[in-house]
Amino acid sequence: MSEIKEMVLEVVEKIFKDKVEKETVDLLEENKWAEDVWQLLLDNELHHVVVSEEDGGAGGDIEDLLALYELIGKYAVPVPFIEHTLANFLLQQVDIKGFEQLTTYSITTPLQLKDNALSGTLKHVGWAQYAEKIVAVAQEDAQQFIIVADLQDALMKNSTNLAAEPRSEVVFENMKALQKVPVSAKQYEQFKKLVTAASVSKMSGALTTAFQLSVQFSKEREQFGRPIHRFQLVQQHLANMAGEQTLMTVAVNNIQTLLAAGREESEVAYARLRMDDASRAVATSAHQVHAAIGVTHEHRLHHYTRRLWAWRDEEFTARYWKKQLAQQLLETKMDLWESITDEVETHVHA
Amino acid sequence: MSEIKEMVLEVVEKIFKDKVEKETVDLLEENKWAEDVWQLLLDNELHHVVVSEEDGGAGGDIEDLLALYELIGKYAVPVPFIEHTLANFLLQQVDIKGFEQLTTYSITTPLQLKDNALSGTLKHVGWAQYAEKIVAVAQEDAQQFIIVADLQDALMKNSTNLAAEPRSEVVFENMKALQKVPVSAKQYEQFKKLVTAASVSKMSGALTTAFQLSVQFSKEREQFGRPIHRFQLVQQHLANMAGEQTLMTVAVNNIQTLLAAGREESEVAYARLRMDDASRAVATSAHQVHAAIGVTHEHRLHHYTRRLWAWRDEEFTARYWKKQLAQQLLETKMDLWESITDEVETHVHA
Amino acid sequence: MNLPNIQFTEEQKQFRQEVRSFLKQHIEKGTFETRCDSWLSGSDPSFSKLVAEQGWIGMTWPKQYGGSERSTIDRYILTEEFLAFGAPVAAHWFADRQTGPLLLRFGTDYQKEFFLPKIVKGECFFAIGLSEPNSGSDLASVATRAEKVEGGWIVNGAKTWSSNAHDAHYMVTLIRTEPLGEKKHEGLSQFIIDLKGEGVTIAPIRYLTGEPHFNDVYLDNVFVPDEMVVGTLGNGWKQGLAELAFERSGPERILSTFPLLNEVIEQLKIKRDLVGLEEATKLVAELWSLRNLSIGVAKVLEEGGEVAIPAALVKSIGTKFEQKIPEIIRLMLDVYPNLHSDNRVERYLAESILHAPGFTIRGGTSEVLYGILAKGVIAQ
Amino acid sequence: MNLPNIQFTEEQKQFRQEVRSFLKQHIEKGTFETRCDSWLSGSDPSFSKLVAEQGWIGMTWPKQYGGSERSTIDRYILTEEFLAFGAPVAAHWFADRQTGPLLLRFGTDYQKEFFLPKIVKGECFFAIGLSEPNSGSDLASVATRAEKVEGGWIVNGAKTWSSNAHDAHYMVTLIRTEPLGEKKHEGLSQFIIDLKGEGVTIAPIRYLTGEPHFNDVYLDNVFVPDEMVVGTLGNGWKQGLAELAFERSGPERILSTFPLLNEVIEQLKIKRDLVGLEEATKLVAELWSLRNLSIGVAKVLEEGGEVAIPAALVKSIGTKFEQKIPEIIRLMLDVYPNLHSDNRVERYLAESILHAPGFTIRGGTSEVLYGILAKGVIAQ
Repeated sequence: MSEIKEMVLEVVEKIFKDKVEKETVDLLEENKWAEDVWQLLLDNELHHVVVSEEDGGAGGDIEDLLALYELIGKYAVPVPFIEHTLANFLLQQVDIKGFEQLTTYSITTPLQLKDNALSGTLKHVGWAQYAEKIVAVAQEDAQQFIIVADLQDALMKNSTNLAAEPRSEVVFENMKALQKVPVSAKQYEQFKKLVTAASVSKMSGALTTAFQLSVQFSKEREQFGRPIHRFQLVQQHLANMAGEQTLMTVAVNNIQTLLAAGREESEVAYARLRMDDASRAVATSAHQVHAAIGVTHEHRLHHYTRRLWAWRDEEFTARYWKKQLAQQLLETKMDLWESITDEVETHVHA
Repeated sequence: MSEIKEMVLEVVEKIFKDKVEKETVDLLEENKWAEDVWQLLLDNELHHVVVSEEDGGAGGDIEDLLALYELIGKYAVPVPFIEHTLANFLLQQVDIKGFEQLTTYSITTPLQLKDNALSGTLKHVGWAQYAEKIVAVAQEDAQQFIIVADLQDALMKNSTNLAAEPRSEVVFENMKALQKVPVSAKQYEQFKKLVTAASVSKMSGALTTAFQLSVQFSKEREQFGRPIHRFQLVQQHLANMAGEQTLMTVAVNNIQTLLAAGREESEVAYARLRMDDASRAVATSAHQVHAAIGVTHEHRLHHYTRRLWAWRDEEFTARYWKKQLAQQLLETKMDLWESITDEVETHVHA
Repeated sequence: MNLPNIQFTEEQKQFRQEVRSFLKQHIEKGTFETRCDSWLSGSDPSFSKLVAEQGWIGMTWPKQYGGSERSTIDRYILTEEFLAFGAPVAAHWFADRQTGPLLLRFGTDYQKEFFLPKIVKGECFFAIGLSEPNSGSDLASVATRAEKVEGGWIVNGAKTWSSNAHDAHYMVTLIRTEPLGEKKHEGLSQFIIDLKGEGVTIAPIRYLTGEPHFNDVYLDNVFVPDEMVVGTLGNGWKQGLAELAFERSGPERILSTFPLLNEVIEQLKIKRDLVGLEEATKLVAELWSLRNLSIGVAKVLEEGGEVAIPAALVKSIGTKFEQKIPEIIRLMLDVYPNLHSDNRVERYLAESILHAPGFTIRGGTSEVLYGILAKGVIAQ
Repeated sequence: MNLPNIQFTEEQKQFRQEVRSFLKQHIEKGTFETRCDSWLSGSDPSFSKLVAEQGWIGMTWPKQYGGSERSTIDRYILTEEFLAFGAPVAAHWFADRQTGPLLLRFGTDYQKEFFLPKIVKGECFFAIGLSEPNSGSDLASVATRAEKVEGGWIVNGAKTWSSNAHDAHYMVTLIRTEPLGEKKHEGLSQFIIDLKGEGVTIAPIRYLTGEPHFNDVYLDNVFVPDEMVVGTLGNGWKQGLAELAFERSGPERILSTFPLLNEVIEQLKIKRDLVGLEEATKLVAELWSLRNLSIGVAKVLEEGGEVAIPAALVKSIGTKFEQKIPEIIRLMLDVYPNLHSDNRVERYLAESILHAPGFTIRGGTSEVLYGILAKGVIAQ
């Protein structure tokens, strides 16, 4: 963990606690977003946390960044913080300097590149309708590149995900790539993991809040003359949620450390798979505990459960990683126990 | 339903209630079995229930027989009743007169037939170590036959299933087929369904007892000063078991009627698939309700749960039928709703 | 527990085809779009009018009130087809499922003559006023009260979670007509309240999708004439219980997400994805067994038998099944849930995911049902 | 809730290899056969002796008592390897996991000097006497009582579910030493009872497989000298609670059926069955996340931190995981569970299915854990 982590997290959590009300999150449903919170994050240089100190940043690492993404999920903050900082972090990995203009990314499907012209369709791109630049992957013959493009050149069809967050289909027809840097298959794999780690981190945050809201509700709500947390069936929900929440907090902590140390092997994939189950279990139990009140728009719970439902089917899903992991299992000569306990071997990635 | 059904069921249930104690079921673990109960069944001509009246039987139908199999499961009766009567019923379908000598069957894997000589291995054959004859399927070139063979000619390796019921590996090396009748692929398919319906019926019986024992236990057992059925978490187990038990009773009733009426299409497969889940759910909940007492050999519960665990992996399993049903879904032109609601179409069987 | 084993007759199969071709025709004409959970969230009074024209509202009721005196099984078939095709039948749903049977059993001649023909014509919709802001699963803790006045009652209080009250004309409302005594289930009565009347305020509660769905209904000195009391004064709780078997055992507790399952199997067939189809067969088998149970309960209900426990079983297991469908299906294929997609699987998946939390809450939470079921089992 | 994030050091990895090659060697030599759930059902005193010779019993204990003062993490690694290879370590299990730490914390010098070196040498096994015939999950309802006499106590009563008491030399026994008062948790004490002593009768209770496993231990006027009282008189309940975190958070709550999972994955690899392997990855991911949690708890325990709640989480989730493994695996391939098969998958599957019901019962039922966890969560 970088030294700045705790301090930064404290500052940011305070900002979110103060500024992100239920109504702030509701903004998305009216096609607005929390521009004031975004401005505060910029004013506090939080978009520069992982920019190196020589480039004027705070010199943090991926662990710091992912911890911030957990907070974005924990407060359901409707700002393009993850998109912008992760896009810039990806660029940083290939020695391209980040942008101050709002940038997003989409690396799920490579675009086609020919003579510096980009073609293809990127689906469900986060916050593209507000961003100016996009970081993507493009393919020319057998070579893959990280590219940067201008979004005003692209055709865009705006929509939202299940949580009303902006998602766009972005179509490139022979558009110019502003920059391009070749990347190896291994680097691309690494980028997929970073994106997935970001996703798992924000899900962990949302999951924590869904759990905490349920604990809170179970203390306040009375039925048949006593607080509902006194009923065994509610206790079962709380116990199960506590388990999922703790497991995922530990898992996310683990992958953050491993990524920062450059020692990650399959752990991001494991965490993503496990998160699929955890998010379902927590969303289901949280709603069951809240009963009818929890399915109203008036209550905050859905801001977190809808995010869990939306995020689990975006970018590199559990289904994607399951196939990757199965391929690895098939190819390794070690048995399962050796694979799990041996942290040295570099796994073969399909 | 044949008219004799209710009367016969009543008689048999009385026999089982009177004669099948826990110690009777325990006999299997000492390599003995309930020969006295078997003799009573013979004395009451119960092995002739589906033999036609002109052949001296009771003229019952498959519905009657399957209902008796439910009782065998319900009381965990350690006798080769299902094996013997089903073997003879299969023979009856191809106009071979049944045997009085103890007969078993195994149609899961066809033997090889050449110039009237049988070769091959039958695995996990029920009660083969006590039986004299076996009904099996054999293949010569592209043609399948129902065959009868003498068990004293075969090599046998005796073992037991998870419930200590006798199961043998039976090896034929150029043994003589006593009888053979060619069967069509459709007939063979029908035999698979009969065998599966028998299995689902006995499982339904065992499942009912596992459930009833749990209800009983929850009334008698006290914890923290009150009967345990007053605790919500025990109520949840009871409610879930009641659901599974009712679902399966209705399902088994349904396939019995359909088979007797010759209107079965995919229902046996559906029931078998659903039974896989039901038996797991009930066995798990029944043990959880009984806690430590239920995992002792002294308590009766394991006679029923071990049967559920053993039977679900014998003969034509849920895994087998899942593949058959998937193939049917693929081949039919109807959509799912049409398939489910249209009871006329003859499904294509793979 | 056992239940009768129903095989449909030729006439019943033919009726199913009749309903099906009506629905397919209207989908083709664009009258409605298939949606998951449309029976409760798809209120469309003009579609209800079309259904009424077919004679399909109150179809089991006596002819003297405009019904067709058809069997419960016919109604079951009708309902199944509505659900399988995701038709927007929410507007007339409660009047057809609950209010009609309630009035036929407990209503006065005046009430039957006044309401039933209107309901049958698709001109009169009902809502249910049961829950209150603080009651939750403790439905008997009713605080809405009525005071006797000349010719009727003055009602004050509030009801909540009243589905479609914003489209309904009347609400069958559970009200405390005697002071709260030892037993909170006693002293309750059922009133029919005119939702357009004076003192009634309907405040929509938005569902988590943002759509209006249920409502708070505030009752401020609302006058209810004596002839709008249903059945016996003080007997409201028991009368309400009688409705529960109808409410809990129907195909709407199994099929809310069926359009998704149906569509996905079509997609898997096109892709010739046997692994996916194998996975799907488990859901089909589960559907088959639940359907047997639910139809068996319908049959017993028709014959006037006691089905409180099996009806609660249908609700408890069926709603978990319909809740599970989207969760299993999303793992079977690469699909992005999207309420506004042109791709049917994406759209049905989004509808199913967002509506699923309600399935195991509305009409009796699973937790409450476990208690009811366990007590039933222990009493046997 | 968060827990530390452990990465093993090079020394720790080397130690793991050392244990592993010891176990592989003994499997090859036929000293033992891998079995599922062998940590509790596989009692083999001669194997325990071999383990002791390696210095692997009481390895974290002070050198003055024969221990090696190694870290909790080393012991964690050792235990994991025993479990992964299904080694028969049940004979010394309770002495190593519970009695040693109990005596180190609460025991007298005499007790430490008398018992610990013997345990370390694999010559002294312990059983636990906690449950009673009618106590069930209500562990504090202890009826076994002691009366003070000159130089000691006379104990009468019965304990049950005492695993491996038939192989053990002593039993740490919870006994009522004061009359039952208002609070049943008070007035309880822990005695060490010599199982070979006069008045002690051990009656095996067969497990459902027919194998001896737990025991009833009847205590009929058994004399227990004063020096065999552990810790403070009347403080037995609290002392016992302190053991629970050790009992609930270990890898034995995750890995009881691991040999089955490991073997199945090898089989799927041989068949190149990618669909099966995909299904298996979900179990691997679950194992990975549970293991992080369990190791984190071990670390906090080592540092003396409070881990009652996360330990209960490990037990609650971990035992469901190990219970689920056979249920998922049997659907992944055609396999016939058989205790006596030559095929390892068939054998491990049979062992796993038959032992699985106990996982969520022993050491605190899941139902009891939910209550503990919910209270912990609410109190935060």
